[in-house]
Parts: sequence; structure tokens; C-alpha cells
Amino acid sequence: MAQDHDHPHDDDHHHDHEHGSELSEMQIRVRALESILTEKGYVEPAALDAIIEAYETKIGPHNGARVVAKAWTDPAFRQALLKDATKAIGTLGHVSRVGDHLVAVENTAERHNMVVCTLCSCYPWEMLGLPPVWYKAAPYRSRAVKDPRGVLADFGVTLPSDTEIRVWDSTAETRFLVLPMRPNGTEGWSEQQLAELVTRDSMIGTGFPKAPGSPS
Amino acid sequence: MAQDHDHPHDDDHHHDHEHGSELSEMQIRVRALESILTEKGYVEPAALDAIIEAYETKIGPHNGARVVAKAWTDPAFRQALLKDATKAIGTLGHVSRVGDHLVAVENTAERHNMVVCTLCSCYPWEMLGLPPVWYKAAPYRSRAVKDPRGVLADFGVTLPSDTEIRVWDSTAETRFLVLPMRPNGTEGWSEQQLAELVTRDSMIGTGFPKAPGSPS
Amino acid sequence: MNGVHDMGGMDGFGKVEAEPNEPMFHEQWEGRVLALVRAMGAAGAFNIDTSRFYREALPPHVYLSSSYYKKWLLGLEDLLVDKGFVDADEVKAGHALKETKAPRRGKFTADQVERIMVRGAFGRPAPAPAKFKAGDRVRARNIHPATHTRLPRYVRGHVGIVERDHGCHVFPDSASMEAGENPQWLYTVVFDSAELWGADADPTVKISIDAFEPYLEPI
Amino acid sequence: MNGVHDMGGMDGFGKVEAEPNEPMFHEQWEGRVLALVRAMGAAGAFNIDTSRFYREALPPHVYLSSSYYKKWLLGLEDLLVDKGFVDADEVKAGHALKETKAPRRGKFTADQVERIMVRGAFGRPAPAPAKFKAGDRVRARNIHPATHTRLPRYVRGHVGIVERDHGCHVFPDSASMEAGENPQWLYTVVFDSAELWGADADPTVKISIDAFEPYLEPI
Repeated sequence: MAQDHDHPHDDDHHHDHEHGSELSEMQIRVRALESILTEKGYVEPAALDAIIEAYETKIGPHNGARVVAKAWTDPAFRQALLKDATKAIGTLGHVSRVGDHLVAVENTAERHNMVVCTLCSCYPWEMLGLPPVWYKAAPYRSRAVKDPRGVLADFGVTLPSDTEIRVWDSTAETRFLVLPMRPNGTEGWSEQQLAELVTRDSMIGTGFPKAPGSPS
Repeated sequence: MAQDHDHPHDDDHHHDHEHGSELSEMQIRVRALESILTEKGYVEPAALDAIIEAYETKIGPHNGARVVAKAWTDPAFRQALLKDATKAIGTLGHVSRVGDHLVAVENTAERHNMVVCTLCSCYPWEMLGLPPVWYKAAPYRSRAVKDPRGVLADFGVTLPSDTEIRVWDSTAETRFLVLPMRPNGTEGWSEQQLAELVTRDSMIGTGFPKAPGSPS
Repeated sequence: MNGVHDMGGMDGFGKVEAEPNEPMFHEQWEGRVLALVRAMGAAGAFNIDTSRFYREALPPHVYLSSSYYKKWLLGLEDLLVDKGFVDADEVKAGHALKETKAPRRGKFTADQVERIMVRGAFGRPAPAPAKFKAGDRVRARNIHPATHTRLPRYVRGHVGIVERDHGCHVFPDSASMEAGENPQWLYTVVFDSAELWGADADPTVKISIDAFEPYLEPI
Repeated sequence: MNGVHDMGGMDGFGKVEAEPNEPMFHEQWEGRVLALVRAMGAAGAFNIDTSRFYREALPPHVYLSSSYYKKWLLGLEDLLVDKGFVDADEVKAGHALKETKAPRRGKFTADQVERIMVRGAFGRPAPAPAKFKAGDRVRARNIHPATHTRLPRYVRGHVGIVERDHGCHVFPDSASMEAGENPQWLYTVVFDSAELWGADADPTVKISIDAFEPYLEPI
């Protein structure tokens, strides 16, 4: 069908972000709105700069990775995390930003968890940073709840055919963090070493942690 | 909300048919496909001309109007039409083109019928001609089955609040023709006079026949 | 497929806007597209269900932002390329480059126009007795085929009453896949508005679809 | 509303395409839009549910063809105009022309940034006991509000099991209309894939949503 091969009207299939002219139009438009809101005294440009800087520097998947590595090495923390992730993470000095109602869900040999937001783009920002475009886009949002194995195939991920897949649709202000399985061959590793193996996608459920010794 | 007032980004809400440049691009593209199909011997331009001419001259709501007027004046025909519209219309010499499985549905004081095709644009071409753009467009297709009174309001049509509304979604190769109520004040009128009152929309169920003496 | 074409009950598309004295075609090319689709269909390059499926399978944002006949053109191009009647290079070049693949009924010529001005006949002899009769309560099955179907999402899982029996017809779910006509009984099934749209629905409204027998289960 | 944003289970959008080494923003203006939305929300011009509703209410073809942050910008413009914080003429002119309408919490300044880097708290004291508990079988109601809701279409009418109780939370259906927080119990409800997608569904898959109590009925 139309999606599957090089069709003559592919030029109609564009999205905005592929058009340079569109982008500069957007820049002008956003700048205009910022001017209005600044002139009217609702915001100040320095505050906007500070918000962007905070997103760029203070959040990101390194936060989630440290939580996962801790859970891999500390059974009591793992238990506490699965019981109440917000509370458990709040006890860690190095991750201060965590919202209410964060739920950690554990992958096992029997069950794989995968997180989606079919209605918009809900995502555990404090743990993973801003979501990637694919997480917010129609292919993932539409298919994750109906054909999760097909979605995983798009990521090159294959699960045993008898593994249960649990899809969590983030339809409220709860947020979900997948606790992936600890890779084999990491016995005795430190939390910091383990954290290096934890990928963003492994905490969404569309990937696995890196194997020890794989290219970083 | 966005649809209800003059919003600054109305320029984003355009559809293709509002763009002159798009249209000439379309003309080039259609001409190219016609050339290919002609050169490959699938079609001949004269046959395409003849198809278009047939649509432009041989079908149209005048066919449906004559059927309705006949049903208003001939009780036996009305009965036959409601029982099997294809067969009944086949007995009329002047309307030779009628497909199988045409179903006529009768408006009464108690029940109003309205026809839609939510999935595409199914419509009784032989009786009514090609459907108008609104019939094929998303607002009508999406709302007719859920909010038919709201749709009727868009046409300026109001029904008594206790009139039953029956919406026929044309999801197969059956086709539906609404037999509207005969206007008051037309006693003794000829079939031809009556046919002048029968509008296309009255046979879809989004309008009424014209009243006697109203501007034609 | 659960495509954006299946829009019964969706919100957000705005008001219905009728155009006074609307012309049959707004641009000359629209009539040409209509004629090309009818002619290629009549030549036997595809059946009506396949052509519908190709329009439904356009990318959703293209489906929603294209005019009606533009969707017809895009679907036709995709279909002719996929089925081997036209090559993508030919569409780019704007003229024939490859060999012709003969359509099932051969070239469409002007003398055949009268034939196609009457809608095709889709009734077929019954391969089996009807499972349902007027008055029966039935549930529309909760099916979600990735391919073409004529059971709209808004009725799936809901209970209605069989009102009419239309005999056996070509089954679009099969025909669209070029998997044969597979005739099936066809019924008008009527639903209360509250069954489809919940307790707040307008109680004076009833909605019917025409449903093929495989879409229905007894209750 | 049954908008095109409610796309769980729809077909036709193609494959998931991940971008290797994706930057946080693809264009400088994207970060600016994010910051404007966060700042205006923090100033009290709107709550998160209202801002979601304005994005959902974009015309469907605009929703599907716009990039993520473009949707944010378009929704923000619509919202600020509708709520009287900005005038449409100001958006056209690109600078302030009318009086300022004070947002609920006043100007958003740089010293408040740290506060908004933690997600807002939506848990609220319970106004009434919970109707359901873990293990209960419940049916997602068949509701079709024209306004904002967080009950996706693909579960409506279907039966699942209550798995977790999250306490009481702000109810988006009310908050989005600025009709108060109206806290409601929130549950994780899990569905078998066959219940949602029919007999052909992958039997190893289960899907959960987080459902507010008014979305559920006992069975």
C-alpha cells in the first residue's frame, strides 16, 4: 500500500518539519507571540531562557538510569521502587526532581512492559527527559496498544512468542517507568557501571539495556 | 474553539481546492496519468469524454424528482416504490438508469429519514446525480450518525423535537432515496408541477421540498 | 482497517457547509479523474472495493487535507502501480515506458459508456441459508481487520435489530483483496442512539447500517 | 471529544521511525514554544487539561500534518485568544495592542523555574469512598462527550479488571472546562487484547489505561 514503497505522490506525504521555509515562518510566529506575552507582562524572556536551560541540563535519561541501576543492586530499594516509585526515588539524594504518582513496572522473563500515551504525549520527564519525536507521533501512539509486537519489530526488538506483553497507556497524571531486566554478565558491577547500560528505550519498553561490552 | 471564530492560524486550515497553484499542478498530473493510460492502450480519450458527458447530461436530481412526484400522485406506484424501488422505477419509461438494490424510505409526520455514507461517498447517482462536496466531506460524514439534528441545523432545517430521525448509513451497495412528504397546497397538481418542488436535499433528507409559490 | 476514513461519530470537523449552485466539477481535471477511475474499473483493472481500499490507505493527513477527487487520483495512482498496470517511473515521466499489462476486460472504449452509467449489480445467488431474519437481535462483532471492511467502528460491539434482508451480495472484505466475491447475506441493522452514543444521546434518533452476515453474531 | 488525537488502535500511520541521536529540539523555536506553554501555565493562564483540549480541538488535518511543537503553538494561540489573554489582532500584528488580563498567579519570572521542573501534584483528598477495588471487573462506559475526556475510544464498552487504586485525582473532564477540580478516584484497569481487538488479537498482550471512576461501571 501507499506506505510501503516509493510512490509517485510521496511529495504529498510531507510533514512540516521537513520544510525549511515552514520553519522560518514558525520562528517568526513564535517570536511574535513571545513579544506579545512579554510586552503584556505575562512572562519575561530570562524566565523562558531558564526553562529551556533547565530542560537541556537538568533532566534526561541519566536520572532514570541511576534509579534502574540502584534497583538492580539494592533489593530493598527495588522493592520500595515497585511499591511507590515517587517515594523511593525521593530517598535518593542525587535525584531530587520526581513528581507524584510515578509507577515503576518490572520486566521479567515472563512479562515485558511497554509504555505509551495514545491521547497525547505523557511521559516521565523527570526520569527520561523530553520524549523523542517517535513517542509523540501517530505511528507509535496508534499501534502500541493494538500491535505491540509489530512496534517492537520496528525497533528491531524481538521477544519470545510466549512472553506476556503489558502495554501501559498513560491516560492520567500517573507516569510509568519500565524497570528492565539486568543484563547477564554484569555480576559485581557498580551502580555507575550498570547505569551506563541503561538506555532510554529500555525504560520505555521499546528496547533492552546494552549488553556488557557493547559499543557505548 | 478553533472552528468557531477568526483565529490567527486560519491560514493553516486551508484545503487543496482553495489553492490556484495546487489546481494547475493537479491538472498537469491528471493529464500525465491520462497520457500514460492512453499510450498503454487501457483507455481512449473519446471514451473519457463520453463518460464525462454522460455524467453531465444524463443523470441528476431531475430523475429522482420525477420518481417522487409519481409516488405523490400514484398510490400504487408509491407502494411498489417502497417495496422495491429498483423494480418500481424500472417500470417507468423515462428513467431507464437505475441500479440494483435501491431502497426508497418514506418521510412521515412521525419519522424523518436522512442518508449518509460515513465510510466514503455512496449515493444514488442514477437518481440524484453526483453527490455535492458536503455529502462527501468530513463534517457531514462524521456528524450525521451522532448529531443529525445539529447537521439539519447547519442546513437551516428544524424538525419537531418528537419527530423520530432515522439515519441510514450506506455501508454496502444498497442505495437510499428519501421520499419526502408532499407539500400542502398542491392538491390537483400534475406530476410535472410537483417534480419542480422536489429538491436534491429533500431526497437526501437534509431539506424539504419547496413550498408551492416559493421562488424556484 | 481502522482508518481515518471511518469517521462516523468523530468530533472536530466543524459545520457542514453547503455551496449554493454547486457545479458538478469545480475544475476540469476532476471530471477527468472520475472518468479515468470509471474507465479503468470497467476495463477490469480493479473492482470498486479495491479502489475504495486504496483511497482509505492514503496517509491519514493526506486523506483529510485532500479534496475528494484528489483522493481519487492518489488512490488510483497507488493502485495502478501496486497492481502492475503502471510503473512508478511512468508516473514520474508522464508517459508510457513499460509494457502493458492487459486488464481483465481489455481496453475501455466509448461504446461501453452506456453500460457503466447503471450501477453494477452486486446481488449474488445464496451459497447458504440466511442466519438472521427481520426482528432478530444481533451484535455487531468487535473486529479490527487491517484490511478493507465495511463495518464502521462506531457500531462494533453494539446490539441492534435486523430490519431488512437484502439477499446475498459480493463481500467487500474479500473482493477488496482480490480474494473472490465470497457472497454473504446483507441486512439492514438498526441501532438506538443510546446504544451507540451513550445515555446522553438524542432518544429520537435511530441509526442503521447495512451489515454483511460475517459482521454479526446472535445474542 | 472523539478527536483524531484519540488514535489508539488506528491503522494507516505507518512504521515507527526512531531518529538516531535525536536532539532535544530540532529547531530553536521549539524550545521557545515549550517554555511559553510552561510559563503561561505556571502564571495561571490555564491548566494542563485545558491546554490539552485546545491541541485536540485543532482541525483534524492540521493536527495530523503539524509537527509536535507546532501543535503546541497553535493550541496555545487559540487558548490565549479564547480566554482573553491575547487578542487575535495582537497575534496578527506581532505585538501588544490591548490591555493585559492578569493571569491567576501573575507574571512568571525566572525565580520560579525550579518549581515547575517537578511535575504538578494532581492527587487530592477523597470526597467519597472508592467504588471499586483491585480485582473488580468493570466496564468502561460508552460515553462520547464533545468536550475533553481521558477515556480513549478503544476501551469504551469493554470489560477489564481493576488492578491498582491511585487515590483521588483532579478530574480532567471538569478541569479542562475550568469547572473545578472535581477530584475522582483513579484506577489502573487492565484489558485482555481479545476483549479490545477481537478474537484475532495477540493473546499474549494485555493493555491497561488509568481510568477515573466516572468512566467505569460495575458489572
